[in-house]
Amino acid sequence: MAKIKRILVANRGEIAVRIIRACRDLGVEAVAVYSDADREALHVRYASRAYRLGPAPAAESYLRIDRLLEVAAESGADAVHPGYGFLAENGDFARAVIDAGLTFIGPSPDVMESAGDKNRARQIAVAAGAPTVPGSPQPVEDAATASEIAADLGYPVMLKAVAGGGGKGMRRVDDPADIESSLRSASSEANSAFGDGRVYIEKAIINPRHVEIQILCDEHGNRIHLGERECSLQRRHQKVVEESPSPILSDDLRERMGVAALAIATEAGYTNAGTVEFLLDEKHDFYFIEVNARLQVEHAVTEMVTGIDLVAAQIWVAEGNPLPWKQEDVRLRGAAIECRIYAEDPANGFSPCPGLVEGLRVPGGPGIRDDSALYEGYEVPIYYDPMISKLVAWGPDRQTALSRMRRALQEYKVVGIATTIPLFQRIIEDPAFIAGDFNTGYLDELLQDGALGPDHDRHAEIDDIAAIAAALHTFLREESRAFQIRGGATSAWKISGRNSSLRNFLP
Amino acid sequence: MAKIKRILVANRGEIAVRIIRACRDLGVEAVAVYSDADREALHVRYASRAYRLGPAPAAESYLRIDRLLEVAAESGADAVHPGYGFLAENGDFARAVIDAGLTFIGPSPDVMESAGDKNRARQIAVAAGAPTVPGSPQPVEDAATASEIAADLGYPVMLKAVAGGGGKGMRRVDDPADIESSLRSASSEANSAFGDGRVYIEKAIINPRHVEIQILCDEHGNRIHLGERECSLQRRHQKVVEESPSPILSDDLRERMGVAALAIATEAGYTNAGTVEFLLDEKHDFYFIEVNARLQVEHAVTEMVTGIDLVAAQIWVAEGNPLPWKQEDVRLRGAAIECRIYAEDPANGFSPCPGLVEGLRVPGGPGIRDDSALYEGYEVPIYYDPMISKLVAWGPDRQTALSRMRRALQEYKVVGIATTIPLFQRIIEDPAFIAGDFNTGYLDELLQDGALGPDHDRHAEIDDIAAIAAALHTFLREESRAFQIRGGATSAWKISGRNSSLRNFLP
Amino acid sequence: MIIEVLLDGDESPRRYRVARNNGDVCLRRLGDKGNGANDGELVCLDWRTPEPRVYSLLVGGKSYDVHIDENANDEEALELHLMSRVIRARASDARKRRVVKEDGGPDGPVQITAPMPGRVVKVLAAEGTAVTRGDGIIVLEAMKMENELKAPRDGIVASVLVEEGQGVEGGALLATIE
Amino acid sequence: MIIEVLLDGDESPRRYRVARNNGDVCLRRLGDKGNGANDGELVCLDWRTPEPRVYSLLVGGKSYDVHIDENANDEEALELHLMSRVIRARASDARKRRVVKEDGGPDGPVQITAPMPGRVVKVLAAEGTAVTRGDGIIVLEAMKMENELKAPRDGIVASVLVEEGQGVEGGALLATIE
Repeated sequence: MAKIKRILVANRGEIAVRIIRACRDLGVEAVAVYSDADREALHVRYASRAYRLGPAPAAESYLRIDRLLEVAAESGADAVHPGYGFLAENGDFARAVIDAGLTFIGPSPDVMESAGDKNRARQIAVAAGAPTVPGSPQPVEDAATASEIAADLGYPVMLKAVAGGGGKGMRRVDDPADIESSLRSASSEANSAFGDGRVYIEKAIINPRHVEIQILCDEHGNRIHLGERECSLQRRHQKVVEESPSPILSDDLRERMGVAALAIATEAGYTNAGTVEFLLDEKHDFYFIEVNARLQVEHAVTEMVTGIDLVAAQIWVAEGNPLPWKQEDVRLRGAAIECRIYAEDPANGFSPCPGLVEGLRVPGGPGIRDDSALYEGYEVPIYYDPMISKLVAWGPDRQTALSRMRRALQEYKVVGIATTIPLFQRIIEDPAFIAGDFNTGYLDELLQDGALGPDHDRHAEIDDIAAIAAALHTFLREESRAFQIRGGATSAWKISGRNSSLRNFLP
Repeated sequence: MAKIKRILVANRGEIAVRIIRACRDLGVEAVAVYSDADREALHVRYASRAYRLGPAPAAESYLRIDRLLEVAAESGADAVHPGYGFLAENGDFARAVIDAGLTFIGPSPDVMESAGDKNRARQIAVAAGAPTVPGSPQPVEDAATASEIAADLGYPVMLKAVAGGGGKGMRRVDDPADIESSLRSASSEANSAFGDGRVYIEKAIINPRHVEIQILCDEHGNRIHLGERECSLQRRHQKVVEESPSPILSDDLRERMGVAALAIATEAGYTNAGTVEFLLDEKHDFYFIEVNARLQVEHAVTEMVTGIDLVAAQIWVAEGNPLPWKQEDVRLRGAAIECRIYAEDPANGFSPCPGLVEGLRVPGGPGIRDDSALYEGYEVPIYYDPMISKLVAWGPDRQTALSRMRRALQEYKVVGIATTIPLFQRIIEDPAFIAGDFNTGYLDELLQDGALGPDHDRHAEIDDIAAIAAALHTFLREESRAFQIRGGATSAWKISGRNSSLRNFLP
Repeated sequence: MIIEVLLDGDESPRRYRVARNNGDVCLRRLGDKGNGANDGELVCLDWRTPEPRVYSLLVGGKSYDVHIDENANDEEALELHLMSRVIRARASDARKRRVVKEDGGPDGPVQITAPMPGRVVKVLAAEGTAVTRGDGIIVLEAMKMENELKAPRDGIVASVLVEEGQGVEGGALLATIE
Repeated sequence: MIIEVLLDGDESPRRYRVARNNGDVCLRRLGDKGNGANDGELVCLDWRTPEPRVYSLLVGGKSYDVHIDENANDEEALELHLMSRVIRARASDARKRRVVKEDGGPDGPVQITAPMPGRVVKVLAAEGTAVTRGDGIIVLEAMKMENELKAPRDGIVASVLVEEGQGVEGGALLATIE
């Protein structure tokens, strides 16, 4: 295969910016696409070329395979990177790209579809000898069969939608008496969410951790893994904070999970970058759950500890080149942690907060990486996923990485829209998190306990300063209103402030 | 010695911010100091505590040892970090800090003063068996002696001020006939610059590279080096771009230079972090030039390749702890490069450009670190060194580090003041620089060749777009002036722009 | 000017007398009864606004960077970010606040509005329902997520102006609580 | 409107006819003689100003982020940053420019002013000296550095208003060239 010269980035937001940066680093041209909501977005401005797809709704723009192929042809692109989300795991899209004579930067469409089919993926894992969660690999149709299987597995069990994801159509059943009603409600929910009511049964893993292995495979049969990512911090089955390495994995366990992941990749004929996800139970036994046949949001933590640029590696492999690393070349240095910053208000049920970024101060200094699509003056649109930035901190050890993240979160100022930064500030001070003592239920429990509520961990000094600042702010607002100072309140306040450069304590 | 709890950072700007970040990462309180020009500076805002020193001029604020000690006492600091510049290499200051019962984060005052005395430092290097530039270790008084020494060394020779630095009182002499006049003028220049007209003679090293070794020594006799920094890119003897590793050092040469640097450190009884500077000639023979007894501006490139936080290490060692690393633990990964961004206009003879930062977009993504003191709304004061940011790029190899730096420079937008970013954009595209083929004369030659002039490397596409953008800008300004649109021209332009979301080519 | 500040989670407001003093802004915390007894120390603040909505305060040698957001619909409702904490508060000119109260201000009817364009997925509380603060009133789907709009205080749902399945604009009035 | 743009390093200006066309801004490059012959293609620009002084342009499918700084003392003197290059240019409304010229504009006297507060270290060209563009006129020390202020065009030094060693304010008039 020939060297890739021009890549159409079939995505938007921070991941499009991430891929465009890799293109620039490699001297490859990047072609951006945009909806009408994204004309001023950073990915349009940082790309070499940019083409409009259509109106703002994703169905009329970022999900339109026909328009993407038209743009690929018009722009002279020779490859397509799908990012994550949108069409990243859509076999039809990958196939259409390949049929148009272009390189699809990802696994083959067939492998992608196998990975996307829970049953098929499970069969591959079993064939590869990887441990899977005990349970039926087939959908169950009736309550009697379900009862029988559940009794064999032993309660608690999980009901899961065959077509599912994101927690929809998922039920944990603790009591045999509930199996029939749970099956009915899970199937009904799955049907309305995915148009496919089929459900299967697995043994419930108690208090599991979510640990995944990053793999990288070329088209010549070379496969390596890049260690694990600990992704147990989830809110409603969505990852929120990820880190590498996991605070609890031994070298031996990492090795065994890596070997299992690569065996699955071999069995599947996997190429390019991918992730094999596992649950880890309290005894540190691990169970395969699924393969993500694409780049993942949390890829940056792996990049920080391995020094390997995963997007550059994806492009390299897609060109047909052999991997330049053997397994023994992959060395983990230090620890990295990522916070997914969303335009959501954690104090208000995580409701999305699109809008204008009126002020922005980005953290910097040692160990900090900000993968964002923000700039001052950017308007976060209402149409898409509200993730606006991935903040990553690296340190020579986990404790330093956490300290640096704490510092960076404090430096980060996004004015004009609410973000989930306060959530991370809370998490990063939680003793259980600091100790690495958590599982996939940890965060939902923390939030239920009012972790972000007004009564959490009151601090007299902070309260005093907050009250003084609120009084000052209110005084200045009322004063400027009274004076009707020309030129806006802010500049008048600034002038007022300049008069008080000496701190005095008057009687 | 006890654990340090509260550090007074006796500096300002980006290095004060850098040290405060290290304090936060370590859970140590940072006390900032500020002059009247710096009340709103980032180092004041990021510190736990902040105290005013005095009026804006450094002599009345950052150089006032008495005020610094008062603030140290008032704030309850138990240690002082001097940063670089100001009092960082002032033995009296270090001594005063220690006499006040505080920990000085740096080498002992005596060692600092030995390092600062060129003659003494040279004697130490000779005693340590390190190669020095051939020449007289003593000042020469009369022309006859000078002629004799120069003839022995062989021309060309360098005359250097004993008290000197920054190129003042320095003369290269190629012809024996010029020795007398050069001695007179060098001595006179040295006298007016430093109040000390003493001059000594060295053999001139032809087309040298400037390569320095970072060392780290504890108080228990343990000493390691952290590899080299290539600092040959200098404008008028001031470093501008630094990288690690040097593009031309072999492992063997690195080892030999490291051993020489540590021998000097041992001879000097050096503690804490320091830098041993060498010249490297065309045959790759190296010659000791001086020891910098402090943290250096370019320390971040070493941090990126070794993973070691030098400021944290300084604090650790200052507490009396033994170094946690042995030499074999220091492994260089990849390559890092730093650009020192100044508020100077490279198109206008590098004249300083203080003023208001009206807009700021900081680069991000893989491998980028920004150590800056900027924020949108910050006013760069006229009173101090105009360095405002150190931009660092890391990559798994030098080529990738350079690509990432090129990308980051393009992303970096500082609106309102001129910066030296265009200079770096020029350097990073220069074939000799990319090939690693340069010496300390390279940059001055490049600038003499009109590297930043209007005729450099014209590019039809860029010219076309520039002309169109200039025409658009002028049209919009004149139009808005004609319409007298309320609310300011910019917002009116923005509205106009939104009407033209489709690109049309009309007849 | 007397400023009352009620921190979220506190029982009663803090009261400050704030005034200019030769250009400085100085404040004194008042006793709860406002009769001058139990008054705090007079503090003249060293403050700047280096960035929009950000105050740099130096108090007793300590440096604080405080970012204050006002609620777009209610300037007295503040969200303060400092020292990695978020503090919500209500702050008002005490005299002004009394006037508002008489007009039927904060204790009067409360409107539930759509924070952004979306679709009403569910109405959780019909007209006439008694609700307590924090109860869900309406579920709105926007940005691919369901958002539960909650009662900001105890009361009775006086009106529900939308139906399930209905699309609404950002800012649209959805329900009122009295 | 006819806009003339002279890129630094070019011999002669480029000329554009720029106009609104149904809200769009469209432009056409004119031949050097401005008689309509040799005119370029009409281009309706897809442009935005996402940040102050930054234009996002899409031209022929290509994306350009152009940051334009105006000289504080001379709005026609532009510095354009794009694609890692800096291009200096003069751009003006052609009609307006002719008027200015008759008034003794760009070709008239030029003032050398202090870009910031500092101290005059050296006067390099005395009154009456013939200078060519780029010749040093005055050396100003500020921010610990010496800065050579240069002649912006050929001419004669008509006046020097400062002496060596004198301190000056930012913006102070130091010399004129005619």
